[in-house]
Amino acid sequence: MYSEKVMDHFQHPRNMGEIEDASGVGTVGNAKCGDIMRMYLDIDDDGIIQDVKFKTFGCGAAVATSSMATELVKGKNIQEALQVTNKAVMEALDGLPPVKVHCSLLAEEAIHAALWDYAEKHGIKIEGLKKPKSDIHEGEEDEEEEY
Amino acid sequence: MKKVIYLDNAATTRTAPEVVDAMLPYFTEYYGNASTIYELGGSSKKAMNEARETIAGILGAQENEIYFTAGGSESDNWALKATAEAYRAKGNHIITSKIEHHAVLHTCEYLEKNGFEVTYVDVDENGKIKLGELEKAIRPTTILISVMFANNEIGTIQPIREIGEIAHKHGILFHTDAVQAFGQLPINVDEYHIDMLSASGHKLNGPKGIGFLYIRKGVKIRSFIHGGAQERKRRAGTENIPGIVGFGVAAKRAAETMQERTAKEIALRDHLIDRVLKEVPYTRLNGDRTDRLPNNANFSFQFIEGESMLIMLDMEGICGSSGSACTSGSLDPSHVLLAIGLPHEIAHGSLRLTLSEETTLEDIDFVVDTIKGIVGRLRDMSPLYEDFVKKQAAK
Amino acid sequence: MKKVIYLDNAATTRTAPEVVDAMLPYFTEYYGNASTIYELGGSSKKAMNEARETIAGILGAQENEIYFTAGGSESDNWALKATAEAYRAKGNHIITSKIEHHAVLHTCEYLEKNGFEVTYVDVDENGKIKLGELEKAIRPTTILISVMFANNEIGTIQPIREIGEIAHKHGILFHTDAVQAFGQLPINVDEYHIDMLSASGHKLNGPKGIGFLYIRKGVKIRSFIHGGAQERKRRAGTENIPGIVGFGVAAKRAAETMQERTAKEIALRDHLIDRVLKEVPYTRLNGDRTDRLPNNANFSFQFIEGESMLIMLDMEGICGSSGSACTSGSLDPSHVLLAIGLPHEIAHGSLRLTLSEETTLEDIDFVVDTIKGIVGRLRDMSPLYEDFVKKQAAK
Ligand SMILES: Cc1ncc(COP(=O)(O)O)c(C=O)c1O
Ligand SMILES: Cc1ncc(COP(=O)(O)O)c(C=O)c1O
Ligand code: FES
Ligand code: FES
Repeated sequence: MYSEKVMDHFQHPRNMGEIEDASGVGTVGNAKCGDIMRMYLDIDDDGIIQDVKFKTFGCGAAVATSSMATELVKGKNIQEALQVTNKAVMEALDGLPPVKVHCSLLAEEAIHAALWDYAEKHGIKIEGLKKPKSDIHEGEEDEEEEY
Repeated sequence: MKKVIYLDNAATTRTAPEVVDAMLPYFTEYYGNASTIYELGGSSKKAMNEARETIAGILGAQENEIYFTAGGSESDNWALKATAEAYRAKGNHIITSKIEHHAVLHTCEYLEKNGFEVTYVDVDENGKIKLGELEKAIRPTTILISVMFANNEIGTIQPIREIGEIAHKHGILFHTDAVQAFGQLPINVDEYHIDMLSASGHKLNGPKGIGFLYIRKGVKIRSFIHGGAQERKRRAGTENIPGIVGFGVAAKRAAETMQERTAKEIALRDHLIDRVLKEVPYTRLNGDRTDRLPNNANFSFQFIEGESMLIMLDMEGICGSSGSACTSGSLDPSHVLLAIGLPHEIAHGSLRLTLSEETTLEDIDFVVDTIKGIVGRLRDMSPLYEDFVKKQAAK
Repeated sequence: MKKVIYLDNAATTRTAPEVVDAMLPYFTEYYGNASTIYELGGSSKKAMNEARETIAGILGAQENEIYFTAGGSESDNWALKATAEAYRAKGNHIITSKIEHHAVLHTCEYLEKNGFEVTYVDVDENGKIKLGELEKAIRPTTILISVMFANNEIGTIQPIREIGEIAHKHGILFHTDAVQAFGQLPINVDEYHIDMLSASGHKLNGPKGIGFLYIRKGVKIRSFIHGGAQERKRRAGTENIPGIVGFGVAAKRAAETMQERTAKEIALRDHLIDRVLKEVPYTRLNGDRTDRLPNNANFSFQFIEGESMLIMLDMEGICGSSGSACTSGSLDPSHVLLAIGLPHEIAHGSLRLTLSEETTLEDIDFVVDTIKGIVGRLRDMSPLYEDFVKKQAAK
């Protein structure tokens, strides 16, 4: 069902854990399936993401997308991190089954939530970042057409 | 190849080698159509009637009350839709439970869209139907009560005899989905006041794609699949002779070994349940502790999610299943686990393990040890567990 | 054992040994439920998808337009009932032919009892549908045309492309029962403007109890069997993996050998027809002489009755079938033979012989010789023949 890359990230999740006194922490839940993801960011004074960790309560796809998302944002600056969309994460994982597309949104939203938290804590405004919802509803996979 | 420990026998079972052996001649040798008059067809017909007799015997039914179908889902659809149609003049109300299989629930929803009214009776925290509520739900227009014999997820066995008595006291037909129970529990259609009963071959080491509907003589439902005159004109379609023969052999086998086999399964199941509840913290058993299918164990592990657990178990060669939203097509967690009162996030972390006659004590011990490791790893990864631990520490 | 010459391949066929071999591992080894996530289920799913691809490829269809069922009858019931339901808002009129299989005809009768109107279009003396009559039958409320690809009794092949064109010209859905044609004739759903197509495994050396319904993308019929999310939520029930795998292999085999096999069958069939018509007096061929299934021969022998003939043939090891009342459950002679204009007593004396790839020239010659003897003996026994002879003599 899952690609080899997904399975690899599921079996060996990268950057799993917590960061104490993180610069930004974001927790988002997927209203569609009830799964939850938390992202910790450690951002230096130049705005570079020095470290990132995640925790996920969710399916195989949720775990793998969190893991891949952390790899994609690590070492990037904030604007670059904002470009890490769920699509980018999915592509990096060689795709997800259609019913699992919504899972990848958790990763994107969790990054955004952590960045928002960072911005609030530091009293700055990040260009192009909207306040994340705590519940994600979009990302409906291609349902069987309702004939 | 890695050893596989298959603990998903409620989903489907391994077809027993002797069942396959019994089927084989009917593919290439006695392949005749059972409705023909030449000898080649005669062999098919004879084999089919033997299977019918076997199954009728097990249920205390008559041969001509057993109608072969393509499986449990067709049997359920047939029983409900055709009864609804046949008895519409009498009334348009049906009673069922909240924890039925989708083959019953979705059929009921279909009937609701077509002018029928359906009451979905509650179950208690162990998954037992509330008999008082059931009886109160009866109206003058009630034509059918359909309650499953035993639940496929949590294994709870329903008080079928009592339900049958209530139904018949009120002159209402009683259908039971016995897909999980047939071959696992003793069933007698007269003692239990059953008018219709669904079963499926592949749940008892028989082949897939074959089932039956028991219809008590006198119940006036007609065809669901129209066409040829097979199955006493009630179910059209060239008979699946190898499937029927295989189902017959599987049923016979299941009935003959039932006592010994289920005693063994119960002992292993109880060992599994005891060890898991003792050794894995924040865990609950779902379903009734004693009135449960001999081979069923169903746990909820707090703070973790079922699909991840299943994939990790699979990597260790263990096949199980989950009521987690993430594993089903629907994204909603199991309606059964919600009906027994579990909150969403706990329903999410559920694991069903269903044993077979081939399961050993070593298997079970290996499974428990593996579960302990996996649950630990997943909790380390879980933001919910992190919150919980921090809250505990703050106290 | 006496040699058996099996010439009832339109009723059912011998499951090819390589089909059985392909099925075997899915009973005892890869027995997992295809809807699960562990690896054991993955093998099942892969095998199922392969079969689906094969079949879609043969029809020029998409994989996700093939839905597995339990056989031709279920496919026909599904196509008709679910279309009727889904398009009821558009209209309540259905057009079919007088010579459809009972799986279509009895379903139409059922629909008539439920508020639908059905026109049964006539066929000519060769069993071809009258296209002019078909087109004239179309009303603004017509939602479906259902005409079989080729007839199971007399073998006549319908002008499917023309029917499809008429249907689509009027914006009407077109279903064809291709149970006899699939694997015997080249079919392309786009070229023939087919929206739904029924087929059954056991007619092409595949297993019994498995079929499919092709449903063109965009056709909005829903489930017939409600329940689990199998077959893209359109057909519930644990997938019959061995059956599906067997069907896939049989379909592939039938498609690959089609040209050579049917050329051989046509030659033998024509030899059979020529000899019988030449050597047995007062005999007619039923069905179209050229637009007929490669393996079908159907004769009416005047003055004699079909069942007696079948029993005598069986005693010589020959399996055939008859449109005689006495052999069916119904006591009415074949509706197909009546529709092509045969009087009752001639329809009675009909014999259908349907060849397979295993049939040899020696078989055919032996069969013709045997028929000659049997027809002679039965005519000696027949009061109708006596009357006829006396009348002739009186002239
Ligand atoms: C033309 C036709 N349609 C439908 C059917 C029904 O198929 P099945 O018996 O596989 O249900 C048959 C054969 O019995 C047939 O010949
Ligand atoms: C209780 C129950 N009812 C009905 C079914 C449907 O049976 P089948 O999949 O054979 O159609 C199942 C199993 O899937 C079941 O467990
Ligand atoms: S995040 Fe719940 S299904 Fe994947
Ligand atoms: S005389 Fe026996 S059925 Fe015709």
